[in-house]
Order: sequence, then structure tokens, then C-alpha cells
Amino acid sequence: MTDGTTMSYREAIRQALREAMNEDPRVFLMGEDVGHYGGCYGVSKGLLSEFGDERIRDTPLSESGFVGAGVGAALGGMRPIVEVMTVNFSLLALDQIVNNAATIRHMSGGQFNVPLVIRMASGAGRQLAAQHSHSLECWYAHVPGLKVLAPATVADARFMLKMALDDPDPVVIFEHVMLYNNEEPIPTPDRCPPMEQAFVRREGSDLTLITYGGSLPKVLAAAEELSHAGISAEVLDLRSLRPLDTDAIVRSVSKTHRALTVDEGWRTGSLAGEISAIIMEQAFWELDAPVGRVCSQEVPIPYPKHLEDAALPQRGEIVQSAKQIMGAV
Amino acid sequence: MTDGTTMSYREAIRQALREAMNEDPRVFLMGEDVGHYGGCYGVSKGLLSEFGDERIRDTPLSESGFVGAGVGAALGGMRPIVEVMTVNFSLLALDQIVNNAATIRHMSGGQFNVPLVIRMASGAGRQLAAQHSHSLECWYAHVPGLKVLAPATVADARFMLKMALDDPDPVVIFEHVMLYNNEEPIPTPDRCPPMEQAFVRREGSDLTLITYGGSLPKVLAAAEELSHAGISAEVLDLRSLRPLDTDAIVRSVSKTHRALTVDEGWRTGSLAGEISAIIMEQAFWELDAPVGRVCSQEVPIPYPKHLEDAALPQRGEIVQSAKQIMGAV
Amino acid sequence: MAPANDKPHLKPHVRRSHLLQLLHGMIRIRRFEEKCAELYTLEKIRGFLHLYIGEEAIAVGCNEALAKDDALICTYREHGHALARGVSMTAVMAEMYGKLNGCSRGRGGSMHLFDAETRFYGGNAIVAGGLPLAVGLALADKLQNRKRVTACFFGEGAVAEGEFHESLNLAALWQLPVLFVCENNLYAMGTALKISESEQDIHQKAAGYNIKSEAVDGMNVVEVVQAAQRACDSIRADGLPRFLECRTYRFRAHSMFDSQLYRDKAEVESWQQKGPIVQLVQWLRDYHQLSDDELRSLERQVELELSEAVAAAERGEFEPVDNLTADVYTPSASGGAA
Amino acid sequence: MAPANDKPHLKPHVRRSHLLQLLHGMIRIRRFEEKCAELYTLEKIRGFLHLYIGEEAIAVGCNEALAKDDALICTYREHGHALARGVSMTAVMAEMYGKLNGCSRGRGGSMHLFDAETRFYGGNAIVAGGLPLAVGLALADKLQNRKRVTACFFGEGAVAEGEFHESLNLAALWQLPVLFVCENNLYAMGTALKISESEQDIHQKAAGYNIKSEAVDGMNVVEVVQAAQRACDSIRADGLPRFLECRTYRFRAHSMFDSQLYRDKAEVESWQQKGPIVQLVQWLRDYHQLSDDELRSLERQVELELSEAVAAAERGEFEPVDNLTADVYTPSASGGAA
Ligand SMILES: Cc1ncc(C[n+]2csc(CCOP(=O)(O)OP(=O)(O)O)c2C)c(N)n1
Ligand SMILES: Cc1ncc(C[n+]2csc(CCOP(=O)(O)OP(=O)(O)O)c2C)c(N)n1
Ligand SMILES: [Mg+2]
Ligand SMILES: [Mg+2]
Repeated sequence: MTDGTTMSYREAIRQALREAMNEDPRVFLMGEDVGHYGGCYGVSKGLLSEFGDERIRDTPLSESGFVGAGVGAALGGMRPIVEVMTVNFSLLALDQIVNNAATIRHMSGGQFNVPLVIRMASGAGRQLAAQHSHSLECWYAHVPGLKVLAPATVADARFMLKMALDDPDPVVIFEHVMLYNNEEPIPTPDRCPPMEQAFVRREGSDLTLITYGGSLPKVLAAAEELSHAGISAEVLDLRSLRPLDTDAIVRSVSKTHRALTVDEGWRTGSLAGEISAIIMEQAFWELDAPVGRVCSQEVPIPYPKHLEDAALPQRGEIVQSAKQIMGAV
Repeated sequence: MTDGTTMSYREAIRQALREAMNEDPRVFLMGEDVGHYGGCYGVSKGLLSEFGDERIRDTPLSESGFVGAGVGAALGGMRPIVEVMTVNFSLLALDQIVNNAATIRHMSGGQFNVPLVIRMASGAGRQLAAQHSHSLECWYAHVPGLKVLAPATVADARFMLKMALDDPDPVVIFEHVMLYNNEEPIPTPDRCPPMEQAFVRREGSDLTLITYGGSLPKVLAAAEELSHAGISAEVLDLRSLRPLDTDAIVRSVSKTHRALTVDEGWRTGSLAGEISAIIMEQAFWELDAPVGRVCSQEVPIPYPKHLEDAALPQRGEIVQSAKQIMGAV
Repeated sequence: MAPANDKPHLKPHVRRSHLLQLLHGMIRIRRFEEKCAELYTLEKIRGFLHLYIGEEAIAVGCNEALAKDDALICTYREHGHALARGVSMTAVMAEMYGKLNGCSRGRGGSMHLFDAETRFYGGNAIVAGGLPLAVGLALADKLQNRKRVTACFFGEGAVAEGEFHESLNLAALWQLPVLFVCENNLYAMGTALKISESEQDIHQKAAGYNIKSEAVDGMNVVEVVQAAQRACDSIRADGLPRFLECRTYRFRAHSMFDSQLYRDKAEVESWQQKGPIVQLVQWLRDYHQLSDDELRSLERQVELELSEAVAAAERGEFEPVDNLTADVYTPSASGGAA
Repeated sequence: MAPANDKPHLKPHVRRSHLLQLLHGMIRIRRFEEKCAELYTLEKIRGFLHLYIGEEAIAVGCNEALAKDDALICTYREHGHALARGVSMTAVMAEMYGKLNGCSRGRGGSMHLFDAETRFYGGNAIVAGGLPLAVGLALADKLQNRKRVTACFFGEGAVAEGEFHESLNLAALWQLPVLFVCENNLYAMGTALKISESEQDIHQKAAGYNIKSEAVDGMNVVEVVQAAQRACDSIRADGLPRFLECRTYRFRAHSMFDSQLYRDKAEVESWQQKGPIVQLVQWLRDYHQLSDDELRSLERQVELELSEAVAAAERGEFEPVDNLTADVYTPSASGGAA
């Protein structure tokens, strides 16, 4: 793969899957419709014929059952990649994730570990309404024993999977549904930072916009718009939601002295709240203004476009909030 | 009931259940072992013989099934009280709670509402180890469509249930396992604040200790200890975790200018983080020091007493953190 | 028009008028769904859209056995059920448009049709998520001494979910009047029954819960009517749940995003030939019970209803953005909203 | 000592030496459990403690059929399984004490015994939570072409959970070598089988998944050995799962907090009379295969082992508090801990 190849986020994950399957016979993919259907969002299209139905394993509708089976297979020496079609359905598998995957290493006194990767689509924006639009990254980021990644760029989609597979502990990867069609050139693997590091996507000096996953494109667009208004925004992409790269957060805020977090989760109890608390604790005396948040409205996401748009963070609101923090409005 | 009667937290809930059953034929209690066993924590002991097995309904081990049945029964005109034995097992029922109970009113355009009360024991302290010691109040508090209560006193245990039943929407009540044996005198019902209001349990002027549920006794003890060190701590009991009484938080912090939140949830992504973010947003300029948090260590709670103690918030650490915030250490 | 009939003990008649009524019910759904597909490509309808084409006999047939005060719980593939139940075509179409005159004020869309008047409890987009709700609705009826049936529709894919198991056990254990209807169309998205169930004879599973069950040709509307009637009669008689497996096939893609790599065109075509509408039309014609004129007039009637529904949906207003969070909580004396 | 035997195809012999070995295995567990109860009142053991008294024949009997490289998944009532499997009594007792020399470094306690060496995968405190793990372990074996059995123990209460349903389907659908063992002791805490299952003949449920099953008198250790052997032979032969229901009874309270309002003393006593140990002792005596001296010496041997285990647990150290968060994550080159 050469520096500069352009591909879609979807294709990047597919390539990462293919590479992982080719490199390690212990790796297999299982989940609803990953095989014959080609993946709900088309990610695994073609892999069934390439790797066969033992390694690209369609599962019945049994989220708790097959996620738990993934935990068991990891205990049994495999390197399973379990696709939970979307985070909405992962509610049915939380017991296995929280009570088994996340605890077994510690509560067995370190005897067993669970090298499991769970991928799931998340987020709103496709008018799928109240039961199909959740952003529950913050729930997962709360659980010790898990690691949680949110690739926001095609490069991260391409390279984070391998890092997750190399990790001996359970890693949950969130793929925001609005990113799949994004196309970007991707660098060589060595230029992709370690999975637990946040990354500055745009340098700036006036305030830090902190975000992750599906909100990154909106935030970058907002930063661009702000630059036309003379505001230099730094954009920090968290990449890893657990562990959080608090050093990177504090470093950036200590430079800009102002911060705004953009997070598609509902505001109350959001990951954005956690970021605010971290800055409060570790960089309070650096702050020139209170840290702000742009989050989703506290409502089950409605179907019609105008209401869905109104429920989610949008560039306009981000720009507005950033200006407020700058005292420019 | 006269002002000043003393009873246990457990007995208070039982009385509240009895009263509700007597007052409204639509009320019934269902859950695992609520009947013949008398409730995992003995809360419903005696109610089966009083009300019969149709209204004190033992359920099979089927958390998703019977919680969903509670949602359905509420839609059908009943006023179900569903006991999920402990929050740990509620992981199996989250789909029904988040995707059905919390959404139906909004997504049906207001046609249907779900007058359901879900009670669950939560928290650690009884050496029940990694799968039986969760404090996931913050997860529930994140979900629009739910209301979330955490009675910390015997009086609230006695009177909040009725308020929850009177509410037309789904209400989740967390009963911390370490509170059941607490005995306190209880006031007359009219002296119990509305369920959505926070309440100052101890007045103070130097800093605000914010907490809820099972941590309240520890925080009150810490406040007492602080008073001996000449620090006057105000103790704010949130009582309602959703909605949060932000006015009360801001009011108290605007008076004391310093705050520390004590929360048994794991630190990262805790409700304490949300409180910190709220203060950041609404009372930043009032603060004389960064808001602190005392939370649980980020570890699946271990079995042995010394490690469990070390994992949970304790009075000593609360006092220590409060003093740090006061600049006294 | 649509038969939300209130004669619970109506025995199915194979009278001609009844057959024409069934035919009408199925054609209404078919044309509605075809129109939806068209409107989807025009981007009038967005999100997920799951068409019921091929399966119409089930909603129409089962609904014959339901009384006005019975309840329904369906899946995301529920337009047909709503129409058969008597939710107006306008209210359903406007819902697809996301308009205020939709049956859920436009908030739910295709997957979340709700209608209090006809006791239509949704539209659930979580596979098997409706089954526990059905148990609870029936429990409420039992506890309040009401003799009503709750009909619960779900696909064969839902059978693998834990909630299926828990719900059947609860309904049988507590002796609740639930009619479980499995719409077995052989696929769950792209997952064929044979790769999702170790025991593929679905209706037999009911035995594990002591529930009486029956499998029926879901392409034959008369058989569906009769089986549903038997099941409902039995539920009304003894208060116990019943299980009905309707064997059917989905003629279209799972949703509008499905390229159907998982099945052959030939398989689809062979099923189309036994489709519920062609089958009934053929039968009626064979017995000289349906003239071309009659069929044309029936189609025209549906066309008219449909074009009125589309027009009303087009005319409908969108909910003001200021209302976004209205109804998250019920307004109440004590304050309410979070 | 404890028979983690490595002769998978050993046919059960009703030889005297074998019977004495089974008796020894059961007495070890019985005395261990009694000691735990005692230590609980002394507050040496805390948290939840679920005793296996009355059910010993199942763990001991099933273990006979398991080979050294087979895997076990159990519930919170798993002391007996760990002992039968060959986890040392000291390691189990020290775990109850929460000491570093416990089999999970003291972190798990009674409900979370783990032991990598004997492929003992816990100790799961979530009812039915272990079943999907068993499916996964067996899947790993299948994918890696290893011929091993994963034995999964659970109570009849777990049968109502969705995970039971999902796991049995997966195991049968994917043809995985799992031995499902339902320990049917008639109660789930205080909930009697008849108020938790609409169909109370548990082993019949396996038919709904196309899994061969058998029910056996769980109080008769020889019958358990034979049935387990048949099941394991069959699993090793065709790689398909098997289901074994062992009918038993718990003589003690569910846990130490249970006042047993839900059952009569008389019922408990009548079951005690058919207990697995009295039954085997009686049989051996009837056939003059066991002298009082032999029994006494067997008991003494167990007593000795037990007192050594208690002493070692008493002597054990507690894990330093500084280690609290060690092992939340695996230390790794890339940094690791959150
Ligand atoms: C719990 C859950 N898992 C996955 C999905 C995604 N999904 C939507 S429909 C569907 C297939 C369901 O098939 P079936 O139950 O047979 O109904 P059909 O669509 O054939 O009518 C899947 C996998 C979902 N909505 N809910
Ligand atoms: C999912 C879940 N729900 C509830 C509990 C509480 N609980 C622990 S054991 C038990 C009874 C289980 O009965 P059974 O499966 O028959 O096993 P037994 O205890 O009889 O061996 C219950 C309800 C739990 N641990 N997990
Ligand atoms: Mg289907
Ligand atoms: Mg039992």
C-alpha cells in the first residue's frame, strides 16, 4: 500500500479485515449478515467468498449469544472480530460485554484474558428514528476492562483494527454510519498514531475543539468557518474514548485556554461532560472561559430530516458556541 | 403515620408498596423472588400473603421479558412496579428500557405513555465482587424519556415511590444495598420535597459536597469530620438523577464557591463528571477552585474487603479531597 | 373500508363478498407498498423502508379474526398491518413523509406507526422487541378482567432472539391471551432460515412452552383467515396463548439498501407465482366469481384512495422544530420535562 | 486425588474402587461445604455463598466423563465442580478467604473460581451468563480442529433466560461440542420450577433445538457417571452438543441470606433421605462393599485435607492494596492501562 491511496471508510475497514484474516488464522469475523448479505453497511461484501463461511460467519439474531460466544472464542485462543450490526442492538449484549468481557481478566486474577474485538456502527443522520440512532459511546467508555476506539478518518478505519487485534484485551470499535462513504487518501501504516493517542487534526491557537467519530467532519468544517471569522481553532480528535488521552487534552487546552467539546451523545451524562470534568480537574487554572459542549438534544431521535437535524450537533451551532466562548457574540 | 416514626429503609419501601397497592388496584409488583422468597433484600416480605400472587408476581429469570411485560402492562392501563433484583441484571433488560419504555411516548407522537416504575438495588459494599457491585446510575441518567431517582434517606424511601407512581412516565428507582438496614425517623409525607428536587441535608458555607444514594451517609460523616477541622461543608443530596436539579446545584455552589461530588460510579464517565460539567457551564465564574470528584476506582469491584473498600469512595478520601479543595493540605 | 371488525366470533365464510373484501384488503396494501417504493426513489420517503409485498395475506387474514378492542404489536414491516387494521391510508402515508398528519405525528416514520384509536402499539424496529410488550398488554387485560386478544407479529428471524423464548414462556406460564404470529418469509435480511435455526420447523418450537400451534400457508388468505379465527376462538375460550406460523415469502429486498446477493432470482420468481393476490384472483376467476371489470373497479377504488393519501401527505405540514422535545415527558402538574 | 482423568473413553465401571472414589469425591465436597457454612458464620467468608450440598453427585459424576483438556463453565454454585475438577482444596478455600493463594488471587471469592491449569473458566454470577461462553469455547475448539468437550453447568432457573435459548440454538446450528448440564434442583432462589416454566420437563426443551437430551436421577452418582459418559462419547463421536438434565435438590438455603419461606421442612427432609451420599453408602453397605472402618478412614482423609486447606487459607496473604487495578488490562508494550 502506498502513501496517498484514496479509498472509502467502508473499503478501508474491509481491507483491514482482509489483511487481518490473511495474517492470522485465528482471526474470524462473525455477526448478523456479515456473510451472505455482505454486511448491513456493506463493509464485509466479498469476504465470504474469499474466506468461507467458517471465518465469515453469519449469526442468527442472538446478540447476547454471539457476543458471548465471541468472548468464549477469545478465551479459547481465537481472535474473534464480532460485528454487532449497530450500537442500538448492542443493548441486548451488554451483559456479556460488561459482566464477562470486561471483568474476566481482573476477576480471574490475571489468568485469562479476552482478546476480542467488537465492531459496531453507531450514530444518527440517516433518518432511522428513535430506536436506530443511538450514540452510546459514553456508556462503553465508562467500563474498566474495555478499550473503546472511534476511528473518524479513513486512515484510522484502515489501521486501528489491527491495533485492536494486537491488543490482548477487549476492544470496542465504533464506526459512525455517516462516515462509511467518506473518501480520503490514506498514509502508510507507520504514520498512524498508536490507538490510544488523541491526534490534532488541525492546529490552532484560540480555542480547542475536542471531538471524535462522526462529529469530526462537522467540527473541521466549523473550524474552517471560524478561521474566516478570524478565530483559530485547534481540532483534537480523541480517537480513543477509553483510555482517554488526557495529556493531549490538557496540552491543547493549556495552549489555547478555551475548549468546546462536540459529541453526538445526549448532553446529560455525555462523554463531553467527562471531558469538561477532566479539564476542570487538570487545567482549571489555564482556562480563560468555561468549557462548552455541543451535544445532541435530549430526545429520542425523530424520523423527519428537519427534526433529526435539529436534534444533532451541527456546524452552525458549533461555530456559534465557539464564538460565544471567544466572547465574540 | 405520625411525624417521627422510626423505621428501616427496607421497611419504608415495604410500607410504600403496601400503601400503593391498597390505594390503586392498577398497581402490582413483579420481579424475581418478590413473592415466595420475600424479595432478594427482604423488601417485599409478607406482601404475597397480603395481596396474592396475581399482584405480587414472581417472575421467571427473564429480565428482558418481564421488564418488557411491565412496559406493555403500563401501556395497557396498569401501574406496574417492576423489581429488577439488582442493577447488574438490568443489563439484560436495557433494550426494553431504552428502546421501548423511554421512546414510546415521543415516537408515538404523544399517543401512548408508559406509567411504569422500575426498582432496582444497586451499589457495592457487601463483597459481592465484579458482577454484582455495579453503580450504573449514570447510564440511566443519560437517557431522555426516563426519570431516575435515588432515595438516600428512609423518608425518601418511604415517599418517593408514590411520587414515581403518580408520574405518567417511566421512573427508575435505585435503592443502594447498603441503605436497607438504615433506621431513621420519618416525617409526614407533606414534608418530603417533590421527587425532582435536590435537597440540602446539611447547611454549610465553605464548600458543597454533592452526592446521592448510598454515598450520602459517608458524605454526611465526612462533613461532620470536616466541621471538626473548621470546614463548614454543605451537603446536597441530588435525590433525582434525571432530571438533575441544576438550580439547586448552582445555588449552593454560588454560595460556597467550591464543590466536590461523591459518586460510587467509576470515575470516567461518571455522573460526578456531569455535575462538574454543569458547574463549569453554569457557575464557572463563581468558582474559587476546581470542582473535585471522589468516585470508585476503575476496576471491576474485587471480593475481599480491603480491596473492595479501596475501590469505593470512603469518608477519609472525601475529607482529604475536600481539604485539598479548601487549600488546607 | 378496512375491516377492523367487531364481531369476534364471526366464522370465516367463503362467501364471494368476503373473498372480494379480502382481495381488496390485499390490493390496498400491495399498491400502497409499490407507491412507497416509488416515493422512496423520489426521496419523499427516507430512512429504512421495509415492504410487505408478498406477505399481504397474513395481515389481512389475521385481522379478520381480531375485534375492535383487540391490540396489535408489529415490527418495522408493518404498513400492511396498520392498513388492514383500519389506520387510514392517509395517516400511514403522511407518517412516511414525516408529516404532522401522520399517525405518529411524523416522528416515527415507516418503522414506527402508532395509532391509539385502533390499539395499534407500533411498529418496533428492534427484532423481537415487541414480544414482551405483547405479553404485558395481555397481562393488563387479564388483570383487569377484560376479554381481549393481543396479536403479536414477528419474523422468523426473531425466533432466535432470547426475547422470543422469554415471552413465550411468560405468556404460557401466566396464561395470557396472546396470539403470536410468526411471519416466516425464510429470510432475516440476508440470513436464510437454515443458517439461523437448528430446528427449522418453527411452529414446533411452541411445544417447548406448552403452547398450541399451527403452521399455515401464508400465501392463501382464506387459510390464514381460518387459522387465525381458530386461534382467536381458542384464546377467547380458554385465555391461553396460541402460536400461528404463516409460511410466506418477501418478494422485494429486505429494505431499500439490499442488493439481494443471498438469493436467486429464480427462487423469488417461483414464489411470486404463488403470491397471495394472484392466487386468490386465479381462484375467483376459475370459479367465475370475478370479472375483469370488477377487478378493474377494485383497482380503481384503491388507486383513488392512494392518490388521496399521497396528496394529503404532500399537503401535510412538518412539525415545528420548536416542538422537538415535546412529549419526551408527559406534561404534568409537578413540572415534568428534564 | 480429584479425578481430572485423562482417559476420555473410559467406560464407567461399577467396580468397588471406582465407587469408593466417587464416594470420596462427594464427601470431599460435602465436608468442604459444611466447613464453608461454619466459616461464614465466623465471618471468615463473606459475600454470597451458595452451597452445593445435596447436589454433589452431578459435579463428581460428570467430571468422570471429562478429559484433562476439556473445559468447564459453571455458575456461582461451583465449589463442587472446582474440587471435582482437581482445583486444589487449598486454592478454593483460600479464594473464599479472599487471599492471594486463592485460585483467583482472592479477587473473585466464592462465585468466581477460575483455574487456567484445569481449564476451569469460572464461576459466573449472572444466571445463564456462562452459556454463551461455553458456545464460544467450543467454537474455538472446532475452528482449531481440537477434539475437546466444553461442559457447561447451570440451574433450571437459567432455562427461562434468553441466553439459554440463544446458546442452545448456536451450539446445535454450528455443531459444537458442548455438554449442557442442567442441574435441576427445583428452585431458583425461592421460585419453584412450576412458577417459572410453562413446560416443566426441562430436558424436552432440547428438542426445540434438535439437541439430543436425557434426564437422569441426579441423586444417583452412578447414573450420572453413565449418562455423562454416554453424552461425552456421543459428543466426541459426532461433534454435536448434548443436553443432560440432572434431577436433584439443594438441601441448604439458596445462599446464606435465605430464610426458606418458600418450601416445607418436610420436603427438604424427604429429599435428604435420597441424598447422593447416603444413597451410595447404603448401597455399598447393602452389598457389603464398605465397612465402617473404611468409611471412617475416608472421612479422616477428607478431614485432613480440609484442615490443611483451612490452615493454608488462614496463613495466606491478602493482595496488597497497591495491586488493586493490576490486571484490569494486560500489561503490554503499547502502554496498556487506562
Ligand atoms: C435486535 C436487532 N438486531 C438486528 C436488527 C437488524 N435487522 C432488522 S430486520 C432484520 C431481519 C429480521 O428478520 P425477520 O425477523 O425474519 O423479519 P423480516 O424482516 O423477514 O420480516 C435485522 C437483522 C434489528 N433491527 N434488531
Ligand atoms: C441474570 C440474573 N438474574 C438474577 C440473579 C439472582 N439470582 C442468583 S441465583 C438465582 C437463582 C438461580 O436458580 P437456578 O438457575 O435454578 O440455579 P440454582 O441456584 O438453583 O443452582 C437468582 C435469581 C442473577 N444472579 N442473575
Ligand atoms: Mg424473515
Ligand atoms: Mg435451581
